[in-house]
Amino acid sequence: MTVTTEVRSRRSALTRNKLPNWAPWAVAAGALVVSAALLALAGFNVWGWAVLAAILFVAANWAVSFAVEGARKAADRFATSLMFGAFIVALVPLVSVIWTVLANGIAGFSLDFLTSDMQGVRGRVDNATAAGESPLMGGIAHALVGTFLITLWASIISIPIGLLTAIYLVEYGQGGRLSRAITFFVDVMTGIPSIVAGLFAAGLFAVIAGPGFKAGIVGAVALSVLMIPVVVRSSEEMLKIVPNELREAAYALGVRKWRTIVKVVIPTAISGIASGVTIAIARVIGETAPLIVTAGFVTRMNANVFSDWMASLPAFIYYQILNPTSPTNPEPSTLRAWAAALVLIVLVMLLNLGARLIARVFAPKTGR
Amino acid sequence: GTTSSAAGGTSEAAVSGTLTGTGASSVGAAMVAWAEEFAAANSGAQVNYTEEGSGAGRTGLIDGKVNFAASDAYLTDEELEASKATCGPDGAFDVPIYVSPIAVAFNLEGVESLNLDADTIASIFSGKITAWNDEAIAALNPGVTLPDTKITVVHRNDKSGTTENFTDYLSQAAPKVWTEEKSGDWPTAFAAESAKGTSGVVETVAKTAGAITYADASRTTGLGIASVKVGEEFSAPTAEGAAKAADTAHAVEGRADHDIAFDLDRTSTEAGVYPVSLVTFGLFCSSYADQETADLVKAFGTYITSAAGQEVAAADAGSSPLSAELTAQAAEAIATISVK
Amino acid sequence: MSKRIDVTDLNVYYGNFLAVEGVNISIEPKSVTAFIGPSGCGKSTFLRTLNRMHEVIPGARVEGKVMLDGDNLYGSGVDPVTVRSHIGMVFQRPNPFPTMSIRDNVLAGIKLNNKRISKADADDLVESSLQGANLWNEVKDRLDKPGSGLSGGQQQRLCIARTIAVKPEVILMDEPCSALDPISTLAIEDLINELKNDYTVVIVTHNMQQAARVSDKTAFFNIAGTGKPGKLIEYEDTAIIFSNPSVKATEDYVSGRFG
Amino acid sequence: MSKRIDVTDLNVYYGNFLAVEGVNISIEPKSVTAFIGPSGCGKSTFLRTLNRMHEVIPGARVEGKVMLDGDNLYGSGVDPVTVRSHIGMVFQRPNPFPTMSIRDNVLAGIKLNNKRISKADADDLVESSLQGANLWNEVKDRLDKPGSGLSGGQQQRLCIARTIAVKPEVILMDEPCSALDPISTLAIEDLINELKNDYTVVIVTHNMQQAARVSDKTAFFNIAGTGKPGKLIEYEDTAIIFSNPSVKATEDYVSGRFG
Amino acid sequence: MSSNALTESGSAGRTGDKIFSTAAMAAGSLILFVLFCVAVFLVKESIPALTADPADLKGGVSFFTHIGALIVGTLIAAAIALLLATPVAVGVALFISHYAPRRLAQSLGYVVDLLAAIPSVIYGAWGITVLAPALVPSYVWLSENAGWIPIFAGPASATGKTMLTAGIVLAVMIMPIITSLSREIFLQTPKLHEEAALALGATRWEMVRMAVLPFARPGIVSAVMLGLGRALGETMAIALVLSSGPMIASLIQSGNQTIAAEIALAFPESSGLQTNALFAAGLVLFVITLAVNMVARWIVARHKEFSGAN
Ligand SMILES: Nc1ncnc2c1ncn2[C@@H]1O[C@H](COP(=O)(O)OP(=O)(O)OP(=O)(O)O)[C@@H](O)[C@H]1O
Ligand SMILES: Nc1ncnc2c1ncn2[C@@H]1O[C@H](COP(=O)(O)OP(=O)(O)OP(=O)(O)O)[C@@H](O)[C@H]1O
Ligand SMILES: [Mg+2]
Ligand SMILES: [Mg+2]
Ligand SMILES: O=P([O-])([O-])[O-]
Repeated sequence: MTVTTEVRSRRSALTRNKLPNWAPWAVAAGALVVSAALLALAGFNVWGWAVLAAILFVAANWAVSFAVEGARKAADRFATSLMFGAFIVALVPLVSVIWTVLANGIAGFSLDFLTSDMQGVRGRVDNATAAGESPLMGGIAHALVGTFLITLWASIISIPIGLLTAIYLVEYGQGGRLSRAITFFVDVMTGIPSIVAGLFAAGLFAVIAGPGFKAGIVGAVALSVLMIPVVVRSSEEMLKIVPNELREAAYALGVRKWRTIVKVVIPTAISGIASGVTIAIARVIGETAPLIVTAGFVTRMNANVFSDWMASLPAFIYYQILNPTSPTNPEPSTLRAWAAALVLIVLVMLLNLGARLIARVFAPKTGR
Repeated sequence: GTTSSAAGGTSEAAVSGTLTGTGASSVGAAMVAWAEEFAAANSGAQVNYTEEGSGAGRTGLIDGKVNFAASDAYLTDEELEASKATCGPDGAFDVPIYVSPIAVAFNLEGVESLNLDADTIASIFSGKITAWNDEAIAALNPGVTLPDTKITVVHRNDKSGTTENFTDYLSQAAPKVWTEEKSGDWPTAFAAESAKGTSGVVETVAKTAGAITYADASRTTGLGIASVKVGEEFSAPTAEGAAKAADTAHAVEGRADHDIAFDLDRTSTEAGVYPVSLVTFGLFCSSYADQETADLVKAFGTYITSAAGQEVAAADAGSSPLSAELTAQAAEAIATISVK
Repeated sequence: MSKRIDVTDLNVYYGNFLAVEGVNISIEPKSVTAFIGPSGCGKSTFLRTLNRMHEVIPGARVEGKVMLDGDNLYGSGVDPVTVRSHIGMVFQRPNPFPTMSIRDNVLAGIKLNNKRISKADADDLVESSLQGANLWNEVKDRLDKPGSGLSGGQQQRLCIARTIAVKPEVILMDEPCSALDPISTLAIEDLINELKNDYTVVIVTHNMQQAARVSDKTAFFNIAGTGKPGKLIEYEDTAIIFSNPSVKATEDYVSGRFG
Repeated sequence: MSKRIDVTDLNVYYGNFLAVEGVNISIEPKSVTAFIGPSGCGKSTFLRTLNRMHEVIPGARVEGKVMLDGDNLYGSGVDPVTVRSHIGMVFQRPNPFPTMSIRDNVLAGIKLNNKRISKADADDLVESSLQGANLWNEVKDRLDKPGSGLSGGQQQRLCIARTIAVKPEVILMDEPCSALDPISTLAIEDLINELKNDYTVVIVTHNMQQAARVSDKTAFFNIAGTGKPGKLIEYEDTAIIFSNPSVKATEDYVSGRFG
Repeated sequence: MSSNALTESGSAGRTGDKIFSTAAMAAGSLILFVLFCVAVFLVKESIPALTADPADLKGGVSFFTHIGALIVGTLIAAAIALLLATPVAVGVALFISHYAPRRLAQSLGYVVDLLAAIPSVIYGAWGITVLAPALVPSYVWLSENAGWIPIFAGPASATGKTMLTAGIVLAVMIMPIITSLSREIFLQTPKLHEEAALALGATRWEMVRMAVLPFARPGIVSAVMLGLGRALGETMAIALVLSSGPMIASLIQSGNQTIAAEIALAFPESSGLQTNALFAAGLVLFVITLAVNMVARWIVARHKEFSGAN
């Protein structure tokens, strides 16, 4: 029924102006060698080598491709190198920070550290630890609980408000005056320094609950001020890119607008919203200053956000670094601070994972 | 934690309730130990303290946000006046609770101690002396081999009680060189490298060869320490020297009897005094709204200024215990606290 | 179940652009009406005004009256949601819900409105609707797979099934068969014929044979030139439109090479 | 400019699902080939393998050979970008770039290779391409407006204009006229006839009259049942397919009510 | 026509819509209200400083003289952070959405999000202990080889705690914010448009430029604005990392200060009028954010007609 053409041995017209697959590797090897040689003249150092080789590689890769494959392909290769480069550049601080935290904190990490608070831990205790007479005492149970509860409450306040506002902006506002005002001021809100947010929340509760009222909930309100704009902005962007035809499809079925939003629009955008919320939480979970002026700081466990002072992980880290329990022997405090930082990072990591799972359940389905 | 029978000092029965305080970070470590001891001796009593800074402490007490405060500077006259709204007609008052020497600390390979006088210190910190082998330093330190390392001055970038005390010393003891007034902010004219908090400056000095800073002496372990010329001798930053500086201070004029506000004598020539010291005052109201709070404040205030309390602070936080005389004065002052 | 639609002096705007002008038309219950006309003449636009979908587009608005059995769709106090639950619509471009399975897509009108329905009833409804849209055989084994993995024609039929599942009184279809092969087209036309027994059906079509085959009455829209509004030129029994139209433009259009 | 395409033993998969199986076909240069067949039989899928658009879908893959003038599209070292710049495509669903003006939409492909095209040349090209797609008159006054404010049919013609503007050697069209009215359809068919003088054209269509009118050869695809792969049933001169097909299924299909 | 078949049945089901839209509007209004309260709070607290006799304020200069340098410092820090973070963040987002192998992409996104999880105190500590010392040699090199450019004028800081270092730390902090939002938007680019570009023979990069970036442009702007807000308002990292001081052009010497860091550094030990002056600084920051955002919104609004999705 059909005629198959014989396979010719000449070079295919489709591959004529194409570099072989091994070309980038050869260029990379060349870049490494040349940059090593150049640096050998000026004094060798590994970072310099990596940076120089990377620059050489990107340039040479572009040049070779330009000569053989033409400007477009060269631009494509150049862009690809830049994307990979960007990612590697982003990894450098990440790896460095994580490594710093791990290297400094892992020694302080133990089950005890997670389950005990700082009651009874004072200068002489740390002095004994520093002298090698006792193991590292104290832990972060109280701060972990504090951070968890305060962040939870901040989320309980911010996520509905933020999401509803985003919904208002995208679905109801329609460029009206109110929606433009909100859009604009939400941006302004992102620039409020955290300490100002803390002082504002403290001032607010001074009016409501009397001067000097400090509790987890005050901290949660302060964090909400910081968190809401991130939730609004990211959700708004994600809702905006939900195709209108999906809304129209639902409307045409006689579905109410709010149900359309809840059951069609939000599920379609959920993965982005979840990412945004995670980022918002991550943004505030590490805040120190606003919590100290709103929730106070204590060494013992308190699980009631509505009364009494509460510790939090970042405040714990901050004080352990800046004002060690034993001024003469700060090492145990430093160790606790880094270990606490490690725990905080793991906490956000788990949160991130949770958000992704939620997103996956609702996200648009693909495939057969 | 360990308990001390002396905690809660006074003969009265154990008190209970929650006491809140805020203020200077210098007393942070001591406060942790005091709160522990106090709670152990008075079951049902607990003390919350945040290190929000001296200014926040003074404002907090005046605004009635806390029961007591700690501050590296005593209340000003205006603040005293303002405090009458919350603290009753006699207003608030100051009691020294924590004394510590400020060490001039440096990082110079092979040199663990140096002798410096006020003018030289001022010249170094104002940038007039830029190398370690400067003649002025060498003259004060015969027999010490000084490298020609560049001096990197490191000061606080946050507003700080330590800075205020240190610049107070320089402006009084070396007025010719140090032409700026005392201030909690490092004078812009002499700006150099800076870092946040005592840990910040100590850390930066520890990492930078040739660096020098000033910091609470309890925090400078591992760095080279300067002895300061007082009269004809050189004083090292010791507990005794600081305590003695507090003893020889001038009382602030025009204050009530129970207000133990004083200014250290920075130009003292008395042997054994270490004039570059820092005093943190406890700030209390002269009257409180209810008996329970008044009792609680009294008990806690008495305890921390007692010999036992001062010992605890010395052991846990490395401070200099108040002299017996000051302790007694403090006890008397705190005893005047009443209910509105 | 079926209702009549009377349109009086309808002008349709996109912002300031008048897209369709001065339409007067009466659509009989239990009949099939076809809209024909060149591309861009405003068929889709006008169709969307019949169930107030037009106003969903920002800046879009309508002047005039559309009466559904004597009730003005655009009367004050009228809830567009109520209108749309009476008047269903199939769009020109298939738009299944990407987050839902094929089954849920069919049940969307019910589930999204939180109406309770037993599993058995739901199964029956899914099957009958998909049968009606001639899609059942192709998807019965993968009802739980997402609707986005279907071919273009399958997606369009899924959208038809979704619309008939809610049993509206009037069904508007914007070129329902344009993406369909002859077999599915036949099935849809059969479906339209069946629907007409109970419902009022309006379809937009480019296929004049289709219009001739399925509709009782035909409306011809035309546009004088670019930037001008579309207008209803002639509205008559289908037989007349295709055999003996009274307007010259209609005759030209329907007697084009593609009869 | 025109090239021939030879397909050997092509299997097309979506993940593990074999959508099209064992296709062998030779498409002559300077000819028009039509693909017909029921919905879901894999016409679009197969068409997309001819310019390596298929692999854009996650998990999608191909086995077998597609030779363009003797060069295997799927040979190692072949850059799909090169393939696609030789073989253009119009999709089943119109997809103009919403962020570009109508003019920029038409020039999108050209600007890739020829960044510094003179304004005059660009204007000429825009006009001729839009003329070719029978859209010029409707949009000549709003070339700087976004392409998304067009009617469905206008969008489709815009996409056709965009594709012919780059003058590829082979043009694949997936139901290019399904959203078009008869007038535009006629214009597009004329265009196809013209294109055939220089290019190889492959179209997918549901409209058998259209296949009969424009194509030289016709390929009939069919599917045995749901979940089964689509297959090429018969490939012959169009005249033969429509008058005297050798396979029974072809005959059944083309002699359906919609001839 | 007071009531008909269409109005009657409508009223009941409408309450849901009413409640929802009211809730949405209330939420939006609440935000405005909170912000209004914040503004009132700031104004109220700052009035004494704005009207005060310069002699009573820091350095004996009027508030406005004092704040000038801080404004410049704040803008420098934010500009460095944005200039460094935006290209990298968008690059990373594109890498994850369109370049990385599909299977890896998810985990890679996760990895970058981790950067957001690190508390600012830790960034500060990392900045002083790791980054600043590591940068000292580069600063020395810059001052020796590019010292004629004012921003690289020597002598380079011995501690590395300079504006450039602080800006880099800020960039690292805001990068995950920009990346995360941009990535989600890139992922939502309609396949139809990507395919349209590819079918025209576009390379991957050309496809990104034709279909992805235009679609995501407003989203990227929003993401950058979020990052900018963070950069403008960040306190702890700058307070810890920057060896602050008077205004100076060189970015590799110690000096400069940002408003937010100044507030955090001075607030604890301040009282009375000094505190008011800090609130006034907060108010100024508020106004700066307002102005910067106005410019950004204006730029976005200019291209509204061609906006992405619908
Ligand atoms: N969203 C919109 N904004 C502005 N103008 C629009 C919009 N949609 C359509 N138009 C314009 O309104 C007119 C009528 O468009 P409509 O979609 O109703 O045409 P149609 O008759 O359905 O055409 P087709 O048969 O091609 O689908 C056209 O000129 C079109 O460009
Ligand atoms: N993205 C996809 N993922 C999985 N399966 C798909 C996908 N697209 C299409 N299919 C399946 O592949 C088969 C062939 O689909 P294709 O779109 O090629 O059909 P078609 O012949 O073009 O039909 P139509 O005429 O309706 O457009 C169908 O069973 C369809 O469900
Ligand atoms: Mg239409
Ligand atoms: Mg198809
Ligand atoms: O005790 P400080 O105020 O110097 O931190």
